[in-house]
Amino acid sequence: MEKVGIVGYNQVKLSSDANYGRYEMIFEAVRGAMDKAGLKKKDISTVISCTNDYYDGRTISNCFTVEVGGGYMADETKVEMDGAHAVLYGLMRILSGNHKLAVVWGGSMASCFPYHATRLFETDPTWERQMALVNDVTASGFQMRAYMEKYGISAEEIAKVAVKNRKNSAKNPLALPESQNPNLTVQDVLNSDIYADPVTELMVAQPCDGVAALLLAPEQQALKITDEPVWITGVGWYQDAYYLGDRDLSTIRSMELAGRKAFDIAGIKSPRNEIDVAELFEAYAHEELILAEALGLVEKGKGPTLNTEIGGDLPINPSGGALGGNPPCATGLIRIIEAAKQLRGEANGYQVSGAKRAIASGQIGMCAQNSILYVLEKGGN
Amino acid sequence: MSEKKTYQKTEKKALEYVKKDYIKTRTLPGAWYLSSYTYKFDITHMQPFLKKLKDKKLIGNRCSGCNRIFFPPRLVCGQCLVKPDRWVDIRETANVATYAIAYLKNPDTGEVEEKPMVLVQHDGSNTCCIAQMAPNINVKDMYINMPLKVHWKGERTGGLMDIEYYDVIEDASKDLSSKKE
Amino acid sequence: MVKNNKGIMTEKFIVSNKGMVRAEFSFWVGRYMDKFYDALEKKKLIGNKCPKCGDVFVPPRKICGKCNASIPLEENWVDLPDTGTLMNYTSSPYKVNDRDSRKVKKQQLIGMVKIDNSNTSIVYRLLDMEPEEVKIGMKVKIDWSEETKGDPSDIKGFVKI
Amino acid sequence: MGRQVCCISAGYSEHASKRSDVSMPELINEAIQDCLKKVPSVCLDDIDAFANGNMPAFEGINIPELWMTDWMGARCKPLMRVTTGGTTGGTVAICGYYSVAAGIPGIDTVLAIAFEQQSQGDTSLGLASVALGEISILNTLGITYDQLNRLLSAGAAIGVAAYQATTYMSKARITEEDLARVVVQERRNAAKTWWAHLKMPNLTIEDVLDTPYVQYPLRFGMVCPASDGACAMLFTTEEKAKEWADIPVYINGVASVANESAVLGYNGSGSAQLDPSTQLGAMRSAELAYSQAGISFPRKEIDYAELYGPFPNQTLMWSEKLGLFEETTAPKMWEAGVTDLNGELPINCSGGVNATNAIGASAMERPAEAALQIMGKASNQVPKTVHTSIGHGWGGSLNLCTLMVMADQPKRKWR
Repeated sequence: MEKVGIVGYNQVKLSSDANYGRYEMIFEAVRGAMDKAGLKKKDISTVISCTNDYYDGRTISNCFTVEVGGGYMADETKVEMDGAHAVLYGLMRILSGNHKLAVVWGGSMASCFPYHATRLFETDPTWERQMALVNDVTASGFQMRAYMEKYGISAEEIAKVAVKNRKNSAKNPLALPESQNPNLTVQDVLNSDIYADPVTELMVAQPCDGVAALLLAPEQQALKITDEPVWITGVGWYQDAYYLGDRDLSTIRSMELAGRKAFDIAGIKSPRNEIDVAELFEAYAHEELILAEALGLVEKGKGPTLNTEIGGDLPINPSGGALGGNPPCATGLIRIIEAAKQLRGEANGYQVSGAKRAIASGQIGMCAQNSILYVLEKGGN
Repeated sequence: MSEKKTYQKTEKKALEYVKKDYIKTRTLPGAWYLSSYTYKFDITHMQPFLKKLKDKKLIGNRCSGCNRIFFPPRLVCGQCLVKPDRWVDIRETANVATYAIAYLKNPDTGEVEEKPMVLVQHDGSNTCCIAQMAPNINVKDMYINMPLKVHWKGERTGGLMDIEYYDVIEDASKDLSSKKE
Repeated sequence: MVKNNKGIMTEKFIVSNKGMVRAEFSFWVGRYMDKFYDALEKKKLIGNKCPKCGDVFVPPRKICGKCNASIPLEENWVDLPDTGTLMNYTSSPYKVNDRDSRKVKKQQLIGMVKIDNSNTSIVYRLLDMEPEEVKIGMKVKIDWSEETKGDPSDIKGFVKI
Repeated sequence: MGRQVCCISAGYSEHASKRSDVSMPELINEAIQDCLKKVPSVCLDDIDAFANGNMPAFEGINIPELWMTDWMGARCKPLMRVTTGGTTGGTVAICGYYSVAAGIPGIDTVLAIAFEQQSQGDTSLGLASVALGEISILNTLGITYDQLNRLLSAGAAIGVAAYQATTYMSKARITEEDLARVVVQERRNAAKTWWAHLKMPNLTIEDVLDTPYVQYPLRFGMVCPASDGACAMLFTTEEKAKEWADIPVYINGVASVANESAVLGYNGSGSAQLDPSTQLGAMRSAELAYSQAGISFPRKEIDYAELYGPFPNQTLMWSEKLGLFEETTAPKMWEAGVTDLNGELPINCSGGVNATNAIGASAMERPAEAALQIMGKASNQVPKTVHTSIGHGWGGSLNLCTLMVMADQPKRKWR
């Protein structure tokens, strides 16, 4: 796969009830990314937006965002998955040689729609949805229990992940204010309200408002735009079976396959040693451990033994991850942006020193039915 | 329209076609409650415009990139991806950019009424917006580029409803070839 | 419609409007599920079997996802017992429906049950059980609704044997 | 950078107003099976990735691909969902194209699927919800709800299309008979297409004009139906296509251009599309796609066209905007029979969107049919040999436009 460069990015500060209109927020993200890269509207050749009709409460949610998203008279389209999948489409468009600059933006305002009810719309309407017992809440409970039962992991070990990510997010100025807590303890997490036993409130990534934008360019153009491009050198995306009963919930098979593919393309033999930092989309604290295991960063069932703090063996989610704010349709995109920040050395306050190669992931569906993984490498000097 | 032929003889709505019937299986219900959604809009950029409406003044904003003038004012100029930054006065006269006729049942009488749906472009602006026509207008007389003028409401409150409707004014170009279709 | 002016700090004028409509849907279940619901109405559980790998599905499917084989409508139907094994469970105070989700005081116990002789699990409530006595691997039995309607609510939940 | 992409097959499910015998996954499975039947040497295991899409708000299911995984054969395979409203089918086909063209290792054969089962939901309400937000802000700013209600009265798509019809009719100076002629030709064509919905072998112009107006100038008889149906297209690399198919169809140019939204505009700020029949977006997409495909004289070089015309005035308009005919001359071409099955430039021989409209799938059925005409496998096959064909789609608030240019020879030019 040829190299594609990330040449600019921008993210609006996450908020649980943003003092923004929808269009203004999108404009601010896209315009900000263009300004940071020093580009003009006429440089844009394609725009990939990422929104969801059910999250926005309107059919054809990209219909009225053409102008604010920079899509006027450009090759515009919409991916209705996670923001990370939108980056994939931008990547494909650049790789095809048809386009020179792709703008990818994604986001939504969780304060404007009933999040859990909308997630229920993902389930089988001819069977499970009628009883509404399978939804994102209960699925997380099943997943955590399956993981704990299979490997004998305790709730404390999972709560530690929540503590780590929420502490990290306190250093990230763009994270959701509600998630930032530098003094959190494991007991606080375990004692918070039950969400779906054994998952507790503080182990859950809280949906919030936010938009993020990313600019992609082919190798030659990228070097003209910036001295410090971040290269995408590998990508893999896979979908697993739908019914929870068909799957082994103690692992995330879609990520196992996606990881294998992405590492294969990027030529990574031993992910544990070759990767410096990981930004994973963990919708729940336990998913970070499962994802790390699925990616082969640590042995199956040994997730908690890995030191993933900033400055640890392999820092995971130094920005706070999705637990530091989960704007639907943007979270995966923000993970890629955060990984790029680490590689460019722009992560003020949560920088992992000497990061040369990073991974970033995205997911959609119950228990991460569809996952995507990127391998990013530092370019320039 | 000078002469609109009346073709219609019957009231049948559907045409007949070759149909194939399929086995009917049971259905299960579902609903999408848009009432539990909110739509957030930022109208900060609209405030000067709304305030001026009270004084019977029309203003639009102009993009310095492409010099297009937007009425009503816009948040972002899509062509240049910047916020329009200058205010310009807009005239009270306008013309019909395009129109269509809706056939609606009057809930009181049950009769089907013809209602015009008009897009109006103000002189001096580059955009058109949806507008209300004078109640006495005959929909059959409408044509594209028909000149109009704002009819203000007696008491104005600072909203688009201050423009009560648009009056039809005399068409100066009526004798020219570009008159109605 | 409420016009609220929240921005005291930034002098922003943000309007938030409520959506006003409701869209109704009726989902065709297709002939496979129709047969399944016909049986459910008679308080019977049926599934179908993949001709290639022999996996039994409850509810029935047209395609076996594992081997991509399509299962003919008229064949491979299997009668199943109303007993099963609890594979996984959770309890949550959140009740989610099409409209919103709300938190209730009483937590509901939800279990993933593998019906005997089948290869997939179905998710239903666990009835008459205390959270402490629920164990993965325990045997459970379907509790049928008194009046069946031919939809998923015909199974009220699972009780322990 | 990039590589040649071929379409080797396309398939449909049967279309009807109510496909009450199947659930949505079973419906798309029909289309996939029909697609794979046409290339016997390909089976589901040969497919490396999937591209999907529909208009989710019509059926009340968010990201239905999650549920449909098994029915598509997509378990443990890469899958991506794109959706852009009316152009969904077109963008899904384009996504399939880009998935192959990108040359990501291991992604060679991609199945693109677009579908819609409109009988499950309320289509006009679904369409109305496109603009619900914009309408609420206009209402807040002071436009009466009664006024806005008229826009919604006949469904948003007809609402905006009626404006377009008015301007087009006044520009081209045509009467309703010209519109009806297009309808008659398309629905008679549909009668010869096995999967089409409104099959009317004996329709006459008088029949069409005998129906009342939905919204002036459009009559009930001229408006597209709401159908249930699915469509699938199979894309692969040049090498594999040569091995698997008799006539590989090369995708030479694609474009999906967005203009600003017509009529309402975003944030209720109106639109700069003063004349909705100008369609800069369509002209721009034609420019992009034709330049990729090396087409300089569309009228001469294109042998067959499938245009997305739910309303007859649009079929006429698009044919002009895409450079097939001179401005305002299209109605004469229809009258002269140029666009007939046996004509010089046949258009919409499948019956077009006017006869079959499963919205999410419609824009894919256009390139699919255009590809099948080149392969010689179309249901209503034109007698002459088709070398180059186009498939077009539009959607949104008259502002999104997709175009795919196909030929039996690789002509793609890299910019």
